[in-house]
Amino acid sequence: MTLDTVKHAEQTPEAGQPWAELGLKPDEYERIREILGRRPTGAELAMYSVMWSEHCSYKSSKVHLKQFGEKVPENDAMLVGIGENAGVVDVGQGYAVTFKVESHNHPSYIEPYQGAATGVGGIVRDILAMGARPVAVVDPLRFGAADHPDTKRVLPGVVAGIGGYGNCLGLPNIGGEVVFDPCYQGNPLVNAGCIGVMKHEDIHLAKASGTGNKVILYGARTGGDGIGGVSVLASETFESTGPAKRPAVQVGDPFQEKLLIECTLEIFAEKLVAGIQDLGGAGLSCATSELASAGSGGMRVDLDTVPLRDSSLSPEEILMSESQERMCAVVEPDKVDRFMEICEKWDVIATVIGEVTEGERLEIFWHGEQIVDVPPRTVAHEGPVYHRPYERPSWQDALQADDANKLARPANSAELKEQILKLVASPNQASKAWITDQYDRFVQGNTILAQPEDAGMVRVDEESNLGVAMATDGNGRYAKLDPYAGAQLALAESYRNVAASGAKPLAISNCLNFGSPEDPDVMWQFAEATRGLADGCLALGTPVTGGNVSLYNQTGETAIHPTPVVAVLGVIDDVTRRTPIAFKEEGQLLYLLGETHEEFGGSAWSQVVHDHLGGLPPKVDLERERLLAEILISASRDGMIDAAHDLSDGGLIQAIVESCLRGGVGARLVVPDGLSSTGSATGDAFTFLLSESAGRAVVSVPRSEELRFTDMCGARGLPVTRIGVVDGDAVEVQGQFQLSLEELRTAHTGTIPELFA
Amino acid sequence: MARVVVDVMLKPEILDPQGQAVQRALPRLGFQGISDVRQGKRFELEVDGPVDEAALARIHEMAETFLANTVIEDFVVKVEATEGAEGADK
Amino acid sequence: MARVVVDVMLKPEILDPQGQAVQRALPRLGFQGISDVRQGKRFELEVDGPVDEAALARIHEMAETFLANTVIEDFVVKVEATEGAEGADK
Amino acid sequence: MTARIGVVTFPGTLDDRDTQRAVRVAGAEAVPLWHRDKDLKQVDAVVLPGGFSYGDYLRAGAISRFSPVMESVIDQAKAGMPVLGICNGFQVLTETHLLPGAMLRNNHLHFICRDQKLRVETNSTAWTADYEPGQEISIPLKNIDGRYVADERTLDMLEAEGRVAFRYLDVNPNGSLRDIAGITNAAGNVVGLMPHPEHAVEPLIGTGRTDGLGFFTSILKNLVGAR
Ligand SMILES: Nc1ncnc2c1ncn2[C@@H]1O[C@H](COP(=O)(O)OP(=O)(O)O)[C@@H](O)[C@H]1O
Ligand SMILES: [Mg+2]
Repeated sequence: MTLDTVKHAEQTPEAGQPWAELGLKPDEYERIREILGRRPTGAELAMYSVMWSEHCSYKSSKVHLKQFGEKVPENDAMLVGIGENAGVVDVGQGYAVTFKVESHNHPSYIEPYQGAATGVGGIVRDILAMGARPVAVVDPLRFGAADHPDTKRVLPGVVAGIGGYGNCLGLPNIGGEVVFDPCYQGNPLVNAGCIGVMKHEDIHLAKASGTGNKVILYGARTGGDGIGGVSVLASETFESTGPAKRPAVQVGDPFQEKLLIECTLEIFAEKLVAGIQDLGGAGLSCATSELASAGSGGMRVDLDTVPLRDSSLSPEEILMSESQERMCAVVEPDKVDRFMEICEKWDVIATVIGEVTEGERLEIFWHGEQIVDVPPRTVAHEGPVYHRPYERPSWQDALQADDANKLARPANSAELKEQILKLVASPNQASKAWITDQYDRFVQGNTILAQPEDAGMVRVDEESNLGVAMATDGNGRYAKLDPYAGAQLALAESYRNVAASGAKPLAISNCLNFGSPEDPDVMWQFAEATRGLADGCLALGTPVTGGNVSLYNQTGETAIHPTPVVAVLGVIDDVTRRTPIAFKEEGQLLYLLGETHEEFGGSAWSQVVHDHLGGLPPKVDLERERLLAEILISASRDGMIDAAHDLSDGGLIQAIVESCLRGGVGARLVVPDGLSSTGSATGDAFTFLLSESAGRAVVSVPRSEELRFTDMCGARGLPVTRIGVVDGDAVEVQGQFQLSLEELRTAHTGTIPELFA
Repeated sequence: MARVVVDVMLKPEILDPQGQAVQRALPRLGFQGISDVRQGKRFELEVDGPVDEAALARIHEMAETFLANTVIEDFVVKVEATEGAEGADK
Repeated sequence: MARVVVDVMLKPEILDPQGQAVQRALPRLGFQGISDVRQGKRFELEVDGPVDEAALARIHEMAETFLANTVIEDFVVKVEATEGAEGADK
Repeated sequence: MTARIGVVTFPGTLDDRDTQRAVRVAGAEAVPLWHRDKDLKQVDAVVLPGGFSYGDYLRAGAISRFSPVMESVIDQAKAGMPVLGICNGFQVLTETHLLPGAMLRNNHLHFICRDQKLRVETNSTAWTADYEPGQEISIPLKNIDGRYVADERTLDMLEAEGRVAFRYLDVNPNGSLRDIAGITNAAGNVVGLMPHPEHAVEPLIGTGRTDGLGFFTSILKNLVGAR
């Protein structure tokens, strides 16, 4: 086959090209021809097609994501915003933190272990590329029904993959989620997040500047795996995976990545790079075009110098390969030798593949012949933008009218007790320890809080005890009922979790998992969710620093529940003040913060007891969330509370059970007066224990602090109700029932191992 | 009774970090002249009853659906008579 | 060039939970009649030059000191000519 | 002058910086050692920390064993220098045959991370002098290849010579024979165990207990006392 050079393309303007097979639309192909003033070469076509895919170009989501940059709250913590590999925030004392969440949904369904493993690998490189040492990972996960046979294939593989990769990198796993719902049966969600820490002056950006600077590719050799991975990530079906025979999934090598991390950090420490970019989706196409596009000059790359694992690869394939564990750096010529020495020290292969040039073009050569000559911005940053039609689904009203508050409630105390036992044992509410125990949470020796705490927390500075916390949350059931509110509830919950741990929420990242953007129903969900999230961030004062969109999450015609996942990052000046969830001291008083209303739409109770999804999700009050967070943080700082647990799915009783089991001590609860209790034989107790009203937390207060604490709440106008006392070895609700800790522990911890061990 | 062996190897185009690590270590240990190492899995199955076409077909299916993930792996099924088994087979 | 295969299996007296896990899963997947499964490792070595006695002796030593831990594992070395290799060897 | 304790970094080592911190918390000087250097920089003792050296490819510890630094460590250990292998370090020590037996995949086949209760069976090693024999401690355990195996004769010998240094209590987390969590060589200078004392030296961090500090204070006393 003859090489399709730029010259050849000029001479053969009418040659047929497989643009459609590569996922381009006719008008997109036309636009490429317009940009270039000729037909693209094969290599150019490969680059454009992969960079203009949904996954890389955000062509369907861009118009909505814009709000995150427009509705920016006052917040002086933001150092680097949306548009870079990951956002960066100031956490004080000269430290900066970068964090981000990404999806690896489709590959994890095809090859659960490797799909999930390489998901972790990818997000860690994003964080590394900002100049930071990765210090922790989180993994929000969603699977099909817990008892579905295929879940037995997918979940253990995904969990082993996340652990296998993250553990081998030496990154403590400090949080995440595991949610089961039949809507994820053919389309599990594997989101992975990473946090990195650096000093302000170490922030690095992905740009190529300085004519004559060298472009160095380092890390693993380039192979044929993962070609078409990008297309599968965002393609319309699993079948269209680019060139045949090249598998769509990649195999990760965490050992190589660990070397890459240490090597890169040493390179940063000696200030050897002018710009740096990780290789992820779209491989070299993405890295070279993004570096060149963001920088001031052009770039020339000699593609035949790329070290290969498979010598049969064509230039197009090399450009598209998603081989893992690679990075691309821009280095001043007089620093190249030292750069190479450090790579050699860490057994990392490094090769100069090109240089920054004067012009404004990205030029790629293959054995001296030019195969790419493009304006890099048109590849990387000026891809197509779609205004996809969207419309409130015709079924939305009926869904909301199907009020969960009208479902049959327990007829008596015995039934209430039975339903609660069933709830805490249900797969979504059960302990996830069997899963999280497969993750190293101790490595690096800085872990303050990890699963099953409200937020993960790591120490940043050994001297000052500065720390950061993170929680990730999302509730697809709420979002299905009302995507605007659902996104805000995800934000509120994550924010509340961070505050409950004692840390001050600073900023957020997100991973927006939705169905096909070509379905106006889905597009409406997406539009509503992004609007809700942007408005919510404005109200809470937490800017969006970056994120990720995953579309086409559906099986056939059926989309998953809209699932915006929100990661909130918080900072704590002194980690010794952190608040754990465990009730420990008998005699301490339990207070419920916030107000409880009858809110069962989308609740865990409605799912577990009635297999029902309908009505409206809990009401959102972000002002209240803000106040609650302030109280939780002040109380932790001033030593007024010994434990705090936020209330979310499963309501109060779920939180009480978790805190009791964590501390190994029981609680006696009294149902307060004045809760609404329409038509319930168990009176207020049912709503008290199982409603999922937002903006609430339960705290354990030492008797000596009671007055100070309630005065503070009173003075600031936060409703606070004394609901009981830490005591004994059972959870007792006076006048209703008693459940021994043993009984609860068996129910709560038995479910997941029974299903998957 | 007979033994059937299923060898599962990563497809040639798939990265094999384990094999690579072994290969890179060899020269340091003083072993030269090995240009590539791939590491895979070997399953030894003890089969009750005769290993006839039907049995092999079943094992083939088992390898395809369970022992290997054909997205990334290839496999080979081989019959390996165990001692004393030959007589029993005939 | 030729291929030499080294099969490494846990000694029979050592518990093989991986093999057991496979075996336990088989009936659930509808595969009956497999009375035992052992899982081991297969190394495929591409050898430069002729695979003569000397080469095999070296590979044997490599297997004994490196590829297998003989405290817990047994190994077997086999020559497996690759396509086109036979001619070159002679 | 305080004791100098070397901490080896192999490619893929994870707990080297944590181990250095633990050494410092105990009051000794931590000296980083690099796998390619034979030079042990005149340290008084060496810790082989946890992690996945060489990715744990082939077998945990199998490739690291052949590194230049290990040549010196093996020589010195035979000459009596205290060596502690934690987790991956323990795996390296069995692969070098400084300690008998071998480590295999956990019987449940999963990585396991938990707060693990142990009994310190002997305080007559260089690394356990600060514990009472029979003392129960809790320190983090985290590994996937933590199942200790050896043949019956070896196990009997270890028991008879009092060389089982640590035993799992409450739960045997990985199927290790005779609940063995760690062992020592006959001289008591080389000790290996799967759980991680270096992750239990500061209150608040990890499990919030400091039960692992004794390893590092033991060696410090041992070395400074010997001067
Ligand atoms: N949901 C989102 N909200 C905010 N920013 C987003 C979102 N999705 C993507 N972005 C931003 O768009 C940029 C490109 O995203 P992505 O392609 O995922 O990055 P990368 O190329 O590093 O994988 C990043 O800066 C990312 O933070
Ligand atoms: Mg990136």
